[in-house]
Amino acid sequence: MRELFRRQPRFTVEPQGEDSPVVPDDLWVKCPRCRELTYSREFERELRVCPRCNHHFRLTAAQRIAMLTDPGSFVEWDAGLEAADPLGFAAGGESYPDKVATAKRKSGAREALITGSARLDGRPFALAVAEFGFMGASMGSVFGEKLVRAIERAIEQELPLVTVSSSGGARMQESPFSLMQMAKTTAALARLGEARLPHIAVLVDPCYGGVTASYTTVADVIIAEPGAMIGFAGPRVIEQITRQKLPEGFQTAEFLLEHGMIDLIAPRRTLRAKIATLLDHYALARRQPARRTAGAAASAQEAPDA
Amino acid sequence: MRELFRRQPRFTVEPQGEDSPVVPDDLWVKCPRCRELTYSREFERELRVCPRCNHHFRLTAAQRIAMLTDPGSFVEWDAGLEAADPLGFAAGGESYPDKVATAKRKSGAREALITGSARLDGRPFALAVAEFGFMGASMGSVFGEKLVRAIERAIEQELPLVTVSSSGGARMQESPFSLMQMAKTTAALARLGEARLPHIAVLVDPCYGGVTASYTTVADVIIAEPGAMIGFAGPRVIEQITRQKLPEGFQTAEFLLEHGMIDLIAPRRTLRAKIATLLDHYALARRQPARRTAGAAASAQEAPDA
Amino acid sequence: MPETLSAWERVLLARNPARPHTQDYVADLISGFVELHGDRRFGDDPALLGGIGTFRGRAVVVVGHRKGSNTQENLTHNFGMPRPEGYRKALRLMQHAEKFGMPLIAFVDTPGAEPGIGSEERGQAVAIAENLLALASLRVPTVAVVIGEGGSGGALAISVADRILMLENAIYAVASPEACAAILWKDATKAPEAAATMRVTAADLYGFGIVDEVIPEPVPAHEQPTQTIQRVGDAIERHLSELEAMVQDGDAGLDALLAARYQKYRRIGRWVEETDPTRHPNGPVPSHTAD
Amino acid sequence: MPETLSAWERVLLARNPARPHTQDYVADLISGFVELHGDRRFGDDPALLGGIGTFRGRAVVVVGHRKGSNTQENLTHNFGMPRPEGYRKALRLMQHAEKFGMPLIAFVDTPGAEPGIGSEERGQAVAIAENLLALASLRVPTVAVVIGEGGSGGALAISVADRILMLENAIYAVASPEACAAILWKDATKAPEAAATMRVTAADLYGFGIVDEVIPEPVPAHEQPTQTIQRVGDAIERHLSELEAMVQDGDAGLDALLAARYQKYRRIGRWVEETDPTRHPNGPVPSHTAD
Ligand SMILES: [Zn+2]
Ligand SMILES: [Zn+2]
Repeated sequence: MRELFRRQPRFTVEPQGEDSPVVPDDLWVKCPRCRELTYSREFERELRVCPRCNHHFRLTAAQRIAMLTDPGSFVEWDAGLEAADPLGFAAGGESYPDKVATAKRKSGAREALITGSARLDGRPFALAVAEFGFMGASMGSVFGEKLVRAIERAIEQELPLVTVSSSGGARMQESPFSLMQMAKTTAALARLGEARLPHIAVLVDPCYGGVTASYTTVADVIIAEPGAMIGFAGPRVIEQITRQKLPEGFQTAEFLLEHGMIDLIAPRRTLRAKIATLLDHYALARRQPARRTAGAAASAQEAPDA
Repeated sequence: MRELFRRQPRFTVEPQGEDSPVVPDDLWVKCPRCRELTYSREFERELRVCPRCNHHFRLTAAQRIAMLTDPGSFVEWDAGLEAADPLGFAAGGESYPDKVATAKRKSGAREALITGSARLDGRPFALAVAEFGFMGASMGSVFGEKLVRAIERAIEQELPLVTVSSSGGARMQESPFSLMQMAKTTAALARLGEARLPHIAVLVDPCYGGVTASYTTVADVIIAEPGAMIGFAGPRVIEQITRQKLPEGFQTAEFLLEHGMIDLIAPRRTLRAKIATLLDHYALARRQPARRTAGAAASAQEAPDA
Repeated sequence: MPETLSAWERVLLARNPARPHTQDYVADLISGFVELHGDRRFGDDPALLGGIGTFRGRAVVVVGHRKGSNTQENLTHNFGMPRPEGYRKALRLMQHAEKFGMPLIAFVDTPGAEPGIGSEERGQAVAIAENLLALASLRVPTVAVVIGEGGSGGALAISVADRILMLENAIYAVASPEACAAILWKDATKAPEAAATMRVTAADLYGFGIVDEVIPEPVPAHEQPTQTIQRVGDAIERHLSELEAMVQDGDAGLDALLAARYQKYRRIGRWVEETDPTRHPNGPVPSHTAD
Repeated sequence: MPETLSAWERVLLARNPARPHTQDYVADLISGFVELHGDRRFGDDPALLGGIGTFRGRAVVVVGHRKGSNTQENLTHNFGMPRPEGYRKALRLMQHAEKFGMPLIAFVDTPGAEPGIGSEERGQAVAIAENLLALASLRVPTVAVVIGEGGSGGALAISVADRILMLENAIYAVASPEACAAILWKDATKAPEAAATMRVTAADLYGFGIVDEVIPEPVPAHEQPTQTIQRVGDAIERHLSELEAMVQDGDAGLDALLAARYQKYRRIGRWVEETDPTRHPNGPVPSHTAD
């Protein structure tokens, strides 16, 4: 599986943004936390986790997909959706379309969420991965629409859903539309739940705002990567407003686990196997006699619009 | 309504136990909290609440029933149920049947729960009232069976349920049977809920143990009297085990309200009117179009055993 | 009310402390109101008011953000910013509404969910998310009215509904104009510009198809509180009656109601879509919404 | 195992720290176990273990009290005494079981729910009560096994089930023998007498019709942990298979399962009943149970 990480050319994009590893001569990577150098081949073999201090570097959506799917199995859905400019938004001399164009160029992605179907060691599933490099993976209309379409396809094709989420917050440039994506995506998940298909949410660094307060935290299983920062309000906002010093480790994955907010923390090298195990359990349950055959939930599924 | 309190001869029993008001010459009542004397006629008019400090004296089940029902409307159910001695229990030279006989003589009640149908300013409802004077209203087999029969009759006759609960804890003399009444009564309430009939629970001083951890706290509305002590474990047990000083006001109704555990505190003189208002809302809702006509809940009701 | 009020002027009106608040609507519109407290888990949040009562002949559940009218009251009620226990109280009451077939009326008036250490510790995010999930499939008619500030996820957590109404001078946005200005202009004093740019007014939201009706304020609400409240009551009654007509036949009607609610949110969003990216990789494409 | 063991001797065996605990059963009986943490509200209680995995060919949800095998472990796991967040984690997992049609297996081994200031503040009572309510109508087969101490409401909160099994040397009681002795004899050292009087053993509970099967311990569990665990696994499998057969046809079968579960608890209790109190006010009457 480690080899997969380098094998899919379409999804090998260099990491972008503030967390990008410094690679002095393309052979060594310097860890921003422990300052140790790691030989770049080892760094890739370790799935971009510092072998010294376990710091999990941020990954691009493409790297995530490579890491969690069988080679060549990922079939992208709705790749053609791109941001509109419903508010005619401009700030500081830059229009929203300009900002989107810059984001596309920098990230190599067309929007902040990539969705599709894939296989994990043969197991079929639906996958949605946020691209933090695209405007901080803020949840705009395209993010919401692509996720909802993916959920609807998962229901149609009876696929379990895995989401990998990261977000800096709202897409200010689509203000009310951005806000409503929280309701829209969560409503779609209510239907996934009525169809009794599982949603496994993976939260990776950083995950804040509307994404945390909507589809991710009502998942059936919530997994976080070690050290990931996860919360509703950002730490600087809280510090400014409350004028209190934040507790040690505040909003880390470990803090959330202790406070009962996530199911487990999975180091990156165990994540794929953990998801595979979970998918097996849900697939097995689907064939069991105690599965409700009908009832209120099922009848709602058959409503006129469905 | 205040007059009712004296009018039903069958249910005018003097309060018993540690909270009994001291009545020096049958004309004055001394409040154990503020030490003030109140003329006994005023004391009764105030429904046994100290007009000086608002201390709510404990009432007998008979007094509760008088306070919450229209005169002559209360029809008792299952009055003939009495404790058996399933364990052949004896401790300190006294058998369980001896203890029950003493409790009957002292309290004038045949068991720790009285159930029946009644009217509240004309509104029909089912009522279950604990008698603290009978072995501290511990929940034995009779308590559980009478409550479950009352719930089943409420379902059959489509009556809302009001319970008035007080308890010192488990009926040790029926150890495993006592424990299982928690499950039995709560299971019956699950059916009441499926029938979408409301359960209004009134918690009065003191209310501890199995009663608090079962049917009372899953009520649709939980009302407590001011100053009532309510909890799972008793304060002395907690103090002994944790060796910590208990916070001021710990386990009072006011403490529970602050901690989100009850819906409201109703001073005794407002309780009847508050329940009447709530019953009106639920009765009105029962005729509304949004009432589910069928579904999973209803189909469970029609199961073979029902 | 002159059409010419700027977005920022409306923001200030929406925040006017003399404007009628949830408790005023409850006092005038709900008879026999019984406030129900607590989340049964941790606390009772004074920033979120809830209970049951009768609204024009029907038993209803009401929830709403509770702001104060002066500083002391605002401190008591945390400026209408709920903590997780507030959202969990609301969730409990939503489930109560569903159990007893009582329509849900929500009054929205909050700067947002409280940002704080305790709120994060107790799961502000998941508390909001669970309400969004519950509201999406609550089997009872639901009407939300934005009466003042509709601030972000903290407003949304009680306002996913069959119908969303907005007072003319209410606002609804993904973040406060101040926060938006601080992020985009690095200058919070640019809030007036941000308010205009973010399109936060009732007219904007109605134009986007997010809000179902704008309730006019011929004069600002705080100058005619009684009339405003009655006008809001009339609008709620009209929408509730329509929804009740849909569910007359019980479960089938409720299924249809839920399907319509889903489609209402399903449609929200604007994007550009290449119908066949292999053929037109860079070609011009029309702007879409789903409806 | 000699029939002649006293109730108190069994109490001591039930509490033996070397006795296999929930985590040992999970390790030996559940494959691919994934522990799921947290109540999504306040915390993750180390006194209550839960997760999903495969038990002999079926996906199941497992919950159980988590005791330690030494003092350090016991401090970590609060001696197997859950706090409200533990019961709320269990509730979440029960709902997970129902959603996905996974049978629920519960391992019971607790002195009781934690008595403490924080536990009272966060609603120990309502946390237990909500579980009793949920378990009464959970639409999935449920099997509980008392493997050590079944202490009061803290045990009951995860053990209302279609089938309750008990190891021969496990105990189940409304209060600890020590507490009972302190209340009734005003002398906690009378615990051995109290244990006998309270009828806490598996044989007693089976005789009362409360427990469905006693799983023999030819030698005490801690002397043959592996064999004991397998014997418990065999019993669970047998009961689960029976229950699964009942629900083969989906909803109708689940309705029947729930009806049977209700009757199982409905029957528990012993009382005396005057059939007509007006005619025989003081006459002798037979002892009854409902079945
Ligand atoms: Zn490092
Ligand atoms: Zn007094």
